[in-house]
Amino acid sequence: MAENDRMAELRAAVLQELPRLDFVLGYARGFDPLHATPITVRNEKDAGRLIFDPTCVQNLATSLYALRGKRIGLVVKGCDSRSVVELMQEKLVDRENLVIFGLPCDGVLDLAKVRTVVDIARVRGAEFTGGEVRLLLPEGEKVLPRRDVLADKCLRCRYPNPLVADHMIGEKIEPQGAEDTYADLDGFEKLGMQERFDFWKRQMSRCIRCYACRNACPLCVCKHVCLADSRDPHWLTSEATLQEKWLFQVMHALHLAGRCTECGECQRSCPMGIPILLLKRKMNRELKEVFNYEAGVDPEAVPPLHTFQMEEDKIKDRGQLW
Amino acid sequence: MVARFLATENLSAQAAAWARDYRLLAPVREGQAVVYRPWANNMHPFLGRPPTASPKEALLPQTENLLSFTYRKDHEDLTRTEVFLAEPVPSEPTVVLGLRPCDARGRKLLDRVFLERGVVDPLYEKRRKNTLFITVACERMENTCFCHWTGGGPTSEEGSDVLLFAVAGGYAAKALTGAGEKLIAALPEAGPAAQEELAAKLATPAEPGPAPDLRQAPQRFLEAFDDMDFWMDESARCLSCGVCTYLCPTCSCFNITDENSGMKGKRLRTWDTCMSAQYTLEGSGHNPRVSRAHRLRNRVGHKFCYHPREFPAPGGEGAQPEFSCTGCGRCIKSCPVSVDIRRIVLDLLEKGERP
Amino acid sequence: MSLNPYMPSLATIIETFDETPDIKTFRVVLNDEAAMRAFRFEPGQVAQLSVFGTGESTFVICSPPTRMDYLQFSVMRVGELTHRLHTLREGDPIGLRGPLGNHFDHQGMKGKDIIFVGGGLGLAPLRTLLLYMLDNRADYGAITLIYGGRTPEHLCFKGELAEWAARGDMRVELTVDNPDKLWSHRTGVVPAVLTDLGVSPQNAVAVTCGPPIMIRFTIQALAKLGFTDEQIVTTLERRMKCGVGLCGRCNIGGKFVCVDGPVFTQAQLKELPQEF
Amino acid sequence: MPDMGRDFRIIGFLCNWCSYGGADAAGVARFSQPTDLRIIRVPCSGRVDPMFVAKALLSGADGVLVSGCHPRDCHYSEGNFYARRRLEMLRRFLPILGVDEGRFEYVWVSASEGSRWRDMVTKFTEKIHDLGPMPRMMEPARTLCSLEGMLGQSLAQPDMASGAALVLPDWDKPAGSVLTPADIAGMGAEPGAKEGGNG
Repeated sequence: MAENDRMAELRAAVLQELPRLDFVLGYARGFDPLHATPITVRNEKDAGRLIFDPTCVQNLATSLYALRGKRIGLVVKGCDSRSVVELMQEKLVDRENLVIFGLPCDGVLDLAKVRTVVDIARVRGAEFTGGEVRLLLPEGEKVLPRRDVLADKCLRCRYPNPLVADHMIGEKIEPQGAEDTYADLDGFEKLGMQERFDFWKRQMSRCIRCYACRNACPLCVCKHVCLADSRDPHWLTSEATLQEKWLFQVMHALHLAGRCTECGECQRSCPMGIPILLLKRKMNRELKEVFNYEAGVDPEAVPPLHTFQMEEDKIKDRGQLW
Repeated sequence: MVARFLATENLSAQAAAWARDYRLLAPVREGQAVVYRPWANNMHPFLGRPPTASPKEALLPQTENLLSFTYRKDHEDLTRTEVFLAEPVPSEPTVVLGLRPCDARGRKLLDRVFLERGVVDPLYEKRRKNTLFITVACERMENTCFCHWTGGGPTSEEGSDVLLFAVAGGYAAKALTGAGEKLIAALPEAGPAAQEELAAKLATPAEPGPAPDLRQAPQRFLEAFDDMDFWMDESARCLSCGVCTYLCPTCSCFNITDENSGMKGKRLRTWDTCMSAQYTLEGSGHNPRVSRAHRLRNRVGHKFCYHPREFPAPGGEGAQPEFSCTGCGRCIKSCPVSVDIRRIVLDLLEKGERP
Repeated sequence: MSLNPYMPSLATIIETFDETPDIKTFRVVLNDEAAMRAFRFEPGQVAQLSVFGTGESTFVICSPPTRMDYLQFSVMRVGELTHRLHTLREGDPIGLRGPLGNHFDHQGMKGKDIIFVGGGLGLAPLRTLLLYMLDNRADYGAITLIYGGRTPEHLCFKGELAEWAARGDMRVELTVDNPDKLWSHRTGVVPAVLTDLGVSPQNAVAVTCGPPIMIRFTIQALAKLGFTDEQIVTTLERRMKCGVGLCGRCNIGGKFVCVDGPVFTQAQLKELPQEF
Repeated sequence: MPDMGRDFRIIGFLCNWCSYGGADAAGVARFSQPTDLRIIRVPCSGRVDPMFVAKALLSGADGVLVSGCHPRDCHYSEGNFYARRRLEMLRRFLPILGVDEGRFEYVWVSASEGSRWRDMVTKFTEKIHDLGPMPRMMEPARTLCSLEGMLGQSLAQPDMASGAALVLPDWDKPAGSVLTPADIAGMGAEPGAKEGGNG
């Protein structure tokens, strides 16, 4: 029931704000019980379609920059709010044209994980209660421990409550995750250099250059004037070779240095399942170590690569090393 | 025609045998994806799920060489150059294993573009003649599948050379063309049990369920063409990425670009996507499809209006038209934001019925 | 010649000259003399010019099929390829693929009065038809050219404009938005001149080409003068790549500008989904 | 100068005001230096986009050396301060790509430090020779890497990463059967995937 109350509260808040807005971006049920899809809410009927549950994986802040100039409302989870904060830090969003409906979130599904235990195409219904995910299949109900199918980012989530919101809908949630241990990175870095290189070679050989990773990224604001598509300068050729595919991923990671909030949309959007978030996590780990900085947490903070100190605490003078 | 039998444990060996005579593209599992790979030793073909991408790559590679050029300086006058052109090398005979009936039907729709509409594309034509499809019939529909909406079905034979049906212990292989027959000639005949199972499967094919009447779709699309609010709402979630078009078995748009280094270079044909703003961006800066709404409208329109209005309905006048969509559902399944082209088409039909 | 429709014929630039600060004219011949002699096209057809290493782009062949010493193209410097093209000189090699697309229905225009309405580089496709008609002058009725540009400097084919005006068998009306001190012709936009002249639709065809905004107002002005949609002919522009109806991008509804166009009557355009 | 065998390809991005002058000074003084380095002059080390380095390394260079004015000596006052932060992050980032961080270095050399420049170039070149040629994307993979158990669960490929049991609606196997990582290894180049796991 509490869930119904929360949706009622969200709808009421949306309807209250709608007269001042062009529309509200929220979630509705997608083509099956495990998929949500973003919708534009313009009226009461649309508002009736709003949902919020662990299938609401998309980061709606991705549309913010393209919708600049419009007055819109945005439904955000804790992690999504970090993208909004980062956009505010970079002055890429007009806060006064934006009404944020913040929903504390206790984790979203990673369908890749669900897929390893059930064939998601056969799921007829899904219910999310406490620590469980109950899936209705033709042969009966299948109950999964929630932690087993949550996205990795949720397992280490320290910001379940939106950091900016005009309407906070529902009870705040205690963060589950402790400090990020980067166990995945540690695991990967046990590999030698050549093995790592070969790992990426194999992964990137699946890439189809659809640029879903780029277009799903809330901070890739260049979109169709991206350097990847530019003929002058000609960073990338149009050949579908590993070289070009790989250089794009490197470019994406470098252009997100100090900006990426690890919403994970790049990796989630990849139709070929290439683990590209790892690259961004590496950069973030190093940024944390050198600058004790985390992107998208403080709207007033200056991103570390936009500034400098005359004497850097943690950067050694390379010339003296050898 | 006698059905042949391919035992599961012989699948790799048989694939290796095909790979001796052809370039074999076989589906393998890699992480969450099932991808076509050129055959290599120790590969395990995986036929358990439809491959993540369509087999279009076999007929229309993501990039291919249209021509090569070389500049040569005139030694008498170094400001003068001459240019020499070379044609691309012809394609090698290819077998694609493990595609689905919807993918095989895609071949027919690609033929429409590259062979039948006007100018014949010689590169496609050569590949088309050189490529054989060993298709796996579907046992069941996924919730993104809608092949039966667009004239196909889980066991549709259109476009395939060999159709494999899962039976106990392996596959019953049915040749559909002469070339397909040669491919499976070395396989043993299916035993009585397998024959029986195949007969039963053919007699009672997987029931895809009812399909909506899409005969009005082209007309409804044109009626809704100028309703930008409708398209804006349908496309607001769209990221303008290329997932839908690159995975699609029928999307065939391409770009042509020159890549050169020094005095040499290539003119390449590369898959392009109508979802990208650059697709129609003119040199002057004018763009006839400036928003996501315009671009999504074009994709839906091409598949459900422009193509069916250009080609006759297979069932004759008044029958369901031929859509440029085989209902494989990849654009739905892999869309990061779950844009559902079925929903858009149904919305068009519903919209048309409202007074 | 290759059967590969993507394979250009090698050609050489034999002459270039500036029309305006950003428009240059190129005269081109095919390297293969026999192919050049055998080259046939109709007024209004286009060709793809290649600068190998940069790319390919579509331009109307603005010389008429009645004058085959060379093929002429007038190119405005806007994008990557046209920038590169503008750096080329006499003797430089290029590629040429064509003729492509449809053409003006000059047969159907026989015996009629022809009104050409052009703006800026929009005169290029009109020029090929105009010259064709002048070379077959007896076949056509009265010919009028109404041509405008931003300033006198921005008018193309200036030398020819004077020649045509001096001919006794056609009428030339020039106009600019911003005249200079030496300007002796009209001032104002092209559609206004059209209305001023009160051109009669009686047994006439209007052929118009220019910037999209000019075309739009010209068509409105023509309609007011009583021209039917079938009497108004225009040409369209789209981003094109293959030029043979395969690559997909230049579609307007089910029509491809590169094969079904670039020449359309207003009646045909009205049949298409409105996506310009 | 030691003989280091064949030349490698090393790209140097040198700022116009200090390091290019330093390299010039080394040349004028006729110091003997390795010949692997190809110098590209940039207005300031702050001009060096980390992508320059990445593109060079991925397109054929075996090493990249960036050199600018000493901190506080930048001709544009602040360029090298920004460069320092960017290049340091790049240096720390490269290993995740499988590129040894030793292949990239950034140093500060003034116009008067000809002999220091010579030392830098010599040491860096020796280091690149020690590392050998940079691996190339276009070459076939050199290692057979077992992915099983090596990666955390987090790579959105739980089946690959943890070797966890994978139940698939799979006709290759009877319903409900378990697919092992060996089934998944897929590409021919990966016979190293171990059997079993916790499946």
